[in-house]
Amino acid sequence: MVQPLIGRHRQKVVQSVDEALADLFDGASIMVGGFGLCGNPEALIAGVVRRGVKDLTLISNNAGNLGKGLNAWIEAGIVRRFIGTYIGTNEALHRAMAEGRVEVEIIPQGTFVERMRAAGAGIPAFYTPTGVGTVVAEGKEVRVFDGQEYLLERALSADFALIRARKADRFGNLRFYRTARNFSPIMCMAARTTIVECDELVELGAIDPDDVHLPGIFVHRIVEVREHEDPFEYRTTRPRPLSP
Amino acid sequence: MVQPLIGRHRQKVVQSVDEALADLFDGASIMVGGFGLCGNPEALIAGVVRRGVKDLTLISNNAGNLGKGLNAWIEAGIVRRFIGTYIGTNEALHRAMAEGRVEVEIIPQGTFVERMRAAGAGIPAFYTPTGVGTVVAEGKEVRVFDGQEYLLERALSADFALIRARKADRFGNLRFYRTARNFSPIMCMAARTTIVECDELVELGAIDPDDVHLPGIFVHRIVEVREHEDPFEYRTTRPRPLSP
Amino acid sequence: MPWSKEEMAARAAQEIPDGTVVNLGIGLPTLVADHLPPERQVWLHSENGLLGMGPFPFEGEEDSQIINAGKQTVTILPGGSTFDSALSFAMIRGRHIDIAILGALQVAENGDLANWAIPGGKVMGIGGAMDLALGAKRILVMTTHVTNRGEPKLVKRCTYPLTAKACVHRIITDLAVIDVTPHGFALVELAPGVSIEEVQAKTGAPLRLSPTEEVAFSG
Amino acid sequence: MPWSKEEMAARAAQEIPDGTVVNLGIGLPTLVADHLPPERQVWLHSENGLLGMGPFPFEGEEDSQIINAGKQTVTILPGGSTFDSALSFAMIRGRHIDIAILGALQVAENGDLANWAIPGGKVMGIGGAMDLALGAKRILVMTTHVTNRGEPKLVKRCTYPLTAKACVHRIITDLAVIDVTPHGFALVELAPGVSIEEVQAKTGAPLRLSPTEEVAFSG
Repeated sequence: MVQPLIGRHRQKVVQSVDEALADLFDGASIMVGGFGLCGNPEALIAGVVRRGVKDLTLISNNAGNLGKGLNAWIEAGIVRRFIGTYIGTNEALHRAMAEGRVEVEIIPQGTFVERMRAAGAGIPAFYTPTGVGTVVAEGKEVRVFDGQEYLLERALSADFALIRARKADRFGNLRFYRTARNFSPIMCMAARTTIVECDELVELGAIDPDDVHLPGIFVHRIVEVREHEDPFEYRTTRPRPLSP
Repeated sequence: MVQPLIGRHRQKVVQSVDEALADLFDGASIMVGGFGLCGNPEALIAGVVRRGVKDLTLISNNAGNLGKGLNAWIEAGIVRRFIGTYIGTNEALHRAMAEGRVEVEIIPQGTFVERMRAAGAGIPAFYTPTGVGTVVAEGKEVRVFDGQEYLLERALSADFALIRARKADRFGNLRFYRTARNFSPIMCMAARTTIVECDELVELGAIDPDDVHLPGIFVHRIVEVREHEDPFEYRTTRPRPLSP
Repeated sequence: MPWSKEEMAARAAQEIPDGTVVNLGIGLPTLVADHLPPERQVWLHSENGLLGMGPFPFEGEEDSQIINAGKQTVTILPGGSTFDSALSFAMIRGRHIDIAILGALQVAENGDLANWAIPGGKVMGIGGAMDLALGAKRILVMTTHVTNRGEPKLVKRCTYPLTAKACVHRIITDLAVIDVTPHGFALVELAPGVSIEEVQAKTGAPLRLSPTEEVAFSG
Repeated sequence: MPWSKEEMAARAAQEIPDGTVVNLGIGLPTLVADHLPPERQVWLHSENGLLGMGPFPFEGEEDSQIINAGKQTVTILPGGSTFDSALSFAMIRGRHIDIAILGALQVAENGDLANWAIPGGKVMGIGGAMDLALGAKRILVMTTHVTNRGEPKLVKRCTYPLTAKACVHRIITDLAVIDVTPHGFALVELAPGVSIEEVQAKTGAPLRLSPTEEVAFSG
């Protein structure tokens, strides 16, 4: 009789960021959750720089901004290729591109997240209307369905996903908070190894079954990190009305 | 200047099932939520029979069982075509098939729900590994990606979706309960008109933004129905341990 | 006198019916939110995963985890919801958004839109622009009528990289409101004191003056 | 003596390592749950949208809204979650399920599985069978070794409609445990008192007796 091995869902909680990142390797592709600086796994991002890996392919919407977030990877020179949707005022990335240090692939945001969802869902390719007749269509198959043109897009996977969650239990069931959710649950599905940095580790059962945002089946490793900067990118406010 | 019309999100709550179903028509395609008898919109199902439409295409996982749920449509003779995944012990449907009253199309369950999700997400077609080398592949394009064969599957939409939810607010934000969720949120996305039967209509804001299972953008009409049978299909139990 | 940015925003707000879901692009279109009358029920969608976006927070109530697609702090109205980006773009690409108001670098008379890259300029990225231009049922563009260097932004054919083909329905500039019709640009309305001649002179394609003679494009 | 259904279930339970996600098919495989030792942490997935399925409820605690894919009332363990069918099949098709235990009508020596339709019989439907057979990383089959009419279920080529091609890794019958290898069926274990000759006689394809000589199929 075959002696059963231990499955990957037995023990996911690790005690440190360094332990969580121990098996990263040079040349790895890494998805990182967050929309700009919102929803970043801050400790894991810092941990990767400390870890000393290089030639990474970074898959993330923005690659940081204002010197914060994933700008640290760009400035440390550990990113060889960036796949994302928007650069904007990301000066660190503009500099790295101009100096030829980072190769950049820009994808429409809906296609970006749908390609990751496809990877997680076992769909190798799908058709989308987005990008038809634009530079995005270059080199891609165009096909007509019901009289409209669509592009064939392939699934996008990665070696690792680094994800921030508000709450996690030890199986890896996750809760996100407000717009910090963004790409994170989808990246959890898409990566071969998903590493979660949670604000709070809770008991199994503390999250009601109906309130789990992302079931733990998609999570491989969990580290609790209580302190976060959660920086503002653009702090916009309105005047408070005077009390009568 | 163009005088703005009233958009469809202004007023969704209706006072009766009959009002909710007023624009149904003969020959309509209708998705109905539920896995077997679990999560059925019971009042809407009964309302459709009362409404007197016919030649319907029913898109639902099972089409009822034990004389309950969607068996009512089969027995009323208003279904011309059934698209679903499983018949099993559904005697009403077996009879209707044998007598040539209902045409049946059986689809693998994962493909069934993914085709509806595609329709809701603006994806006209996708590739899936499911069904390769089986009767499901007949007449379908087979394509190789990275050495593995996949089938091309098309999006599946419908004129209406009839959906049961546990809670709804007047915008149509929905909460489902336990395994009654199943196909329902996906069908909400896929249909041209989504009609929701909710157990409880709550105030806007009563559902926390992070706890909305299905945002109201996908919902067109809401009717509150407080009483439901929620029948058991197979009531299985285990013996209660004797108290020590 | 040309419309100011705020006047353009107020004019654009008139294009938004009660009971609709609207996505406001980054920049000029963001200003439209402040001009929606409170009794009008408009659900603002932000593609980073928020429906039911409210105004900027009061000072001291900012939450860095509640932002819009421009990464500005915002609030959530009662009935608002948050969700992942896959669902957010399912809403967009699946044609569930009623109206998107977008900025533009160029709009062609056939409705082609260019709004994400200037040839030879810094690559700023695409973000949600291509999905929105393609997916929303009705596309309004808000833009100055000409560039800083006085060149028309409404043109016969776009020379900048396209965002999407034949997607624009109506354009609100500082000088006029102009529809894209099967027969090209058609004037809908002039800013006060602006002449038809001025608008035509600053538009890089013929401008039809009797839009009512043609069937308007409709989403 | 052949294994009883419960003994087959107990034997199948030995195939499930600690810390795995497992989907148990309708019928025989459902019995496996009762044979998992409590200290072994196994997360049961039910394709109707439940992960972390518990045992049947105590009488009086049944909830018709908490069911498994066989429509039987079940319970949810701490750490369980409920979700829509699209996500449930993303788990399956996306190869996130470690093991699926399925019933069978026929298994071919190349691992082809037929388990959803008998030619000329009533159409019962496909349900989640094709997705599971294709998507789970390891497929175990639980079945009687022969049909009611004494015909082998383990065959050279399936004659019934296929569920999926070359998907089965291991078969647990009432007579034996048999692996599907690149060289065909290979005997792993016999039920007590059952002879190799009996198993070979009731198997419709050659049975290799030294599985260790071959490299086992691996998911």
